[in-house]
Amino acid sequence: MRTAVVQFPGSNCDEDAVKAVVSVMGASAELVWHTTADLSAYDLIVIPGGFSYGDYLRSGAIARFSPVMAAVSAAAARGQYVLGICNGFQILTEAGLLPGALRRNESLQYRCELVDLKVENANTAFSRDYVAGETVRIPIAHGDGNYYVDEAQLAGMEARRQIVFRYASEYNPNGSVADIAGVVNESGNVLGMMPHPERAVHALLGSADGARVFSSILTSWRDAHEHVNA
Amino acid sequence: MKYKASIYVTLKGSVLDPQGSAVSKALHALQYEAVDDVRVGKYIEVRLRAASDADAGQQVERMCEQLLTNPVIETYSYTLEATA
Amino acid sequence: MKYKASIYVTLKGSVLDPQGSAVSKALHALQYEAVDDVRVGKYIEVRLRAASDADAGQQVERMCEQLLTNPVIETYSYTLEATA
Amino acid sequence: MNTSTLDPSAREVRERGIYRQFGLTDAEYARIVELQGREPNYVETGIFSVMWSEHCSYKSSRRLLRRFPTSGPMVLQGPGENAGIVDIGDGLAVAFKIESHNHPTAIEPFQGAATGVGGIIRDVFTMGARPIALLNSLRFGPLDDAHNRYLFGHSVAGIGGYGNCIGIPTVGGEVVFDERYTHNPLVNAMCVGLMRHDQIARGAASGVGNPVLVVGARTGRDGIHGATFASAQDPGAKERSAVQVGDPFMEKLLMEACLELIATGEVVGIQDMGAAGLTSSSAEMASRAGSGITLDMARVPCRETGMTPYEIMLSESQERMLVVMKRGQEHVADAIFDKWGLEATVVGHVTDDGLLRIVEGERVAAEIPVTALVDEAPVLERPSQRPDYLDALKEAPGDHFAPRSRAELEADVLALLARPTIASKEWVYRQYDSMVRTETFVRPGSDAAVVGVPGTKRALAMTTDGNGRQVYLDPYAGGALAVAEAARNLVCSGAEPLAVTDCLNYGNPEKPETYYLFERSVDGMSDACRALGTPVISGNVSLYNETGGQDIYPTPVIGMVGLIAQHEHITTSAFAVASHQVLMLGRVDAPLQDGLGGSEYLAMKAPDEALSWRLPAFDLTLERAVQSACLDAIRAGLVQAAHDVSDGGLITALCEAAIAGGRGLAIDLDVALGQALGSESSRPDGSGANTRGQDLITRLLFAESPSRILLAVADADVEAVRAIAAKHKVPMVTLGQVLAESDFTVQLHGHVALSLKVDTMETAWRGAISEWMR
Ligand SMILES: Nc1ncnc2c1ncn2[C@@H]1O[C@H](COP(=O)(O)OP(=O)(O)O)[C@@H](O)[C@H]1O
Ligand SMILES: [Mg+2]
Repeated sequence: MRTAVVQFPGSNCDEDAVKAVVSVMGASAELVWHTTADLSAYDLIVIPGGFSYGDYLRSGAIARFSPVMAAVSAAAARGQYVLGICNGFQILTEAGLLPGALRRNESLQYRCELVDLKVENANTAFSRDYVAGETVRIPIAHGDGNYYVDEAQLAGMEARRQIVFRYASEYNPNGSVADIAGVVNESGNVLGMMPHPERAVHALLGSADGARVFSSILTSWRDAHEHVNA
Repeated sequence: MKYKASIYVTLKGSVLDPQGSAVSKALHALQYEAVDDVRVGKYIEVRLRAASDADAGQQVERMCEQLLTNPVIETYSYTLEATA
Repeated sequence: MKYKASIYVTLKGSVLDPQGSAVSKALHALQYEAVDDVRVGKYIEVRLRAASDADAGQQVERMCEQLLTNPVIETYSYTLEATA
Repeated sequence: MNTSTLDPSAREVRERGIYRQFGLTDAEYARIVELQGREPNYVETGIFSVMWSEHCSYKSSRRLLRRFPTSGPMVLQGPGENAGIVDIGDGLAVAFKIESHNHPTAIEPFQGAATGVGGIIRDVFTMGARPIALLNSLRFGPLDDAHNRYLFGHSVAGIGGYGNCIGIPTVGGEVVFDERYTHNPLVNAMCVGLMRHDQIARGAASGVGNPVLVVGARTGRDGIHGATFASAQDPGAKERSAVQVGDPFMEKLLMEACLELIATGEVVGIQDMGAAGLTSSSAEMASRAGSGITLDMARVPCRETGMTPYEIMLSESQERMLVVMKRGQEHVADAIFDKWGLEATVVGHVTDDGLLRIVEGERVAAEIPVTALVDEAPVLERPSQRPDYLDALKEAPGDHFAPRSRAELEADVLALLARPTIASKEWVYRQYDSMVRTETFVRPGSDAAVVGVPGTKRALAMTTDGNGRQVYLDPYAGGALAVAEAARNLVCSGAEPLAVTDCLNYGNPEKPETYYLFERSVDGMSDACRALGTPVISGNVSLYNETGGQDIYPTPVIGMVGLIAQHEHITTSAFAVASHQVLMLGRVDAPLQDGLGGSEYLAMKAPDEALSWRLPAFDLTLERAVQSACLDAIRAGLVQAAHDVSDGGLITALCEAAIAGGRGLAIDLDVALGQALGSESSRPDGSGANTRGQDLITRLLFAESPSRILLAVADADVEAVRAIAAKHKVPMVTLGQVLAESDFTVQLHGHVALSLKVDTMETAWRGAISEWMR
């Protein structure tokens, strides 16, 4: 399985994503610069966290016009896995690959802490190694994580089971609509989440609960592959 | 011709504006009791060259829709001023 | 009387505006070659009650100086509109 | 010598006394004329004025700084460079430094604090080190004042805004609130970087003909005379243009580009442009190499049009670096900076004439011997006088502060925990990304932060500590205590302290009493650094911290880094395992003699008298022994958790340990005192015991006697810890036990003196600052 981690000017969780992929999936991961125009060689594309273009104007607004984003859209259309974490999630919504938008946190403050997440849908390619309804601890670190969709759209997303993670234990750290922490696109191959699974991959980091996002992807990829090979 | 476009970007009416509420609260705490409501948005000043007023307006609208605003949550308005 | 004050806060001319430069660069990358300069600031809409235009203006200026801007790095201007 | 037609002439500089507006004295001006052999022109006067300012020349402090121990077997780079460097074995090294941004923060707290962080990060990557962690040390006036809340809230947001964006975790720090810092906040920022020995870069401009490049942001008219302003007596009234806006995004790109450039081996010297921008960076680089530099102002990329050489040389625009490349290798810089979307521009070259020569095209705008700017900068012998109040301080205060009943005592404990200085700083550090880089093994909230060294089993512990009130009450002991506390925090985390960076924040050094406090506290810090084997490798001085004639407390802040040999040694302050014993290394009975002098409890109960009592006694030998015993016990695998006793005394340390572990504690002071004093002390009988008992418990719980560490140890390991304590000749007592339930009780004289739920204490402690900041 081949993974690309996209680097925009201002990305800062790129190396962390590589480390997590390597340690959890036992596979290699390559950093690709935002000028890359072709991502067809990869099975998984990670859009990492950070402050692409300083998050100036709006988080993700400028990055979505980077040359690499056309390649990301093409990859998503082809069914390759795309995982957007934090700033990556913001970029994917700006690019229209995921519904909704991320606003300033309701507290108007940046928040970095371990939070409890409820796994809402354990049937996606990104969450199959979790148990539906279980609570996991994964850190957040963002100033603009306040997810917004209007009511009609929310109803549709709920019906299509596009909500993968919600903030649990009655603590919503940013004001997100319906406590949404992570969503998947309609075809199920693009996930965006504000919490950082790559920061929770071994006990020394305070939690290993994020590892299963990566292991889920690996399992999904293997399944698909065995299918092809069979 | 040269123009100055003044662009005002605000959250849509239906979208909660926590920054506006915070400023409003702070103003009340400072005894500005006559303040009823505050909304906070962005003010973007773009200086550009254009063939005509219409051309300038078109350019500004295009850049607003493409980059300067996120239509999911924001709206905008602008004024245009010929500067030379 | 009721008023709507539209307040534009920008960084002083000599002060670095990293956000403005980033937006300007992004517009150039999107082929808006006619853009010469961009500055990004805040737009604050305050609805308030006041006895007169002059009173409203005074209130707005006071709140700008006290809370809404830091005169060390920012300047502001505003327009006032009677709404009722 | 030509000058720009717009600038005043050299004669006007003299006749109109323009040099005085720049902060130069008549004597200094006369000395400059002598060194130059003529009257300096306007540009030269400006350059001298910033280079000879307090901020750049350290004229009031240089003599004192020589007293610090600065060498040791691990020191690869001591003070004098952009940051100090210590060896951590295996060809790896850490670079670190702390810096103040107090004055800009007072005027524009968000940007002032943010650019402080930006500056210290540049100091570290300039050395070739990859920044891996940030810390800070903050002082504000009390939160019941709206302006103090504004300064505090915006400073924290600014620190977070910069560090979060650039992707360096902010892992620790401290915050203290006191009247003395009202309108004169302190913001000290520290950065720690990691490197291989062969990556060390330095700030020397050697090699005649080598090109000199300005890289990074364009130069604008920001902060001209910021360096002078930092030393001015009334920052508020001074030139307000001296506040800059930071661009952390630009700095992120600059950092990556510079590290990539240094790794090519084609860099001769590199230095960040901090205070006094191009002026100090070029003069210092030439000075270190004994060379000269010629700079062409016409080639410096400017953000604004029509900038004069004077403005370009004095601009403090952020996110810029000065680089000397090997001749002919300019293209290497071009290619790297182009990838990162940045500019690298050749603006001059290295010469062998020892002159800093500023030209604008053909025209020479300034020409000054580098030695005159750097080596000849004034060094002042400031008069020093012991303040009278020090000799009027009294012995330990008597009974009249003691709470009269158990209910009152419990209320006091909750009130103390809710004092912003004592309360949880979560409101602050949850605004900082403390986890990016995924090496943060102990996040803010314990005694020290712990950050892993990638690819090894080792980790670095780091902390910042200082207590201005203690230094005020006893400058020598207070200085030593700051060093001791920092080391103690590292030891409690399982680390061997390595070295110190210090930020010396004081009032007006022209007052002999202030200068005395400065001098004596430097002596105290120096002796403690010697005793604990932690040399000073870098630091910063901030003077003239006063408002309306009132100085801040003398506030030296110690930043310290230690090495944890193995991940297994990482220890936190969370007493988390029920049935473990609570032990104390050090003297549980010390407060009986020491009393409450200097304590936060006294500041709460008797604010008007709090400064009239002497500090507890401090014994460096005992301190060292306690720390060694603690570290030995941790390394022997005997310690579940460790926490030192500091601000707020024993009760605060116990509460913090209980809250962090989510466990109750049953503390029995009878047993502890019995062990400490032998049989005669425990259980004084019957009548009057109540009053005496209340006084006793007040001292035991709230006194801030130093050199004490709490340990959580499994039953089976207690004797082994006792043996280690005995080996180090350190007293050790059993204080009680960790409980499965959340009851927190303290027993004295056979009675329950205090009983609270851990939840209740936690609410008071955790919620206090957010409550103020709502
Ligand atoms: N300004 C700050 N930034 C980050 N962390 C902080 C800050 N202030 C306090 N902390 C963290 O809160 C915890 C408690 O701080 P403090 O009471 O100063 O500890 P100690 O008394 O052990 O030095 C520490 O982990 C410290 O790093
Ligand atoms: Mg401590």
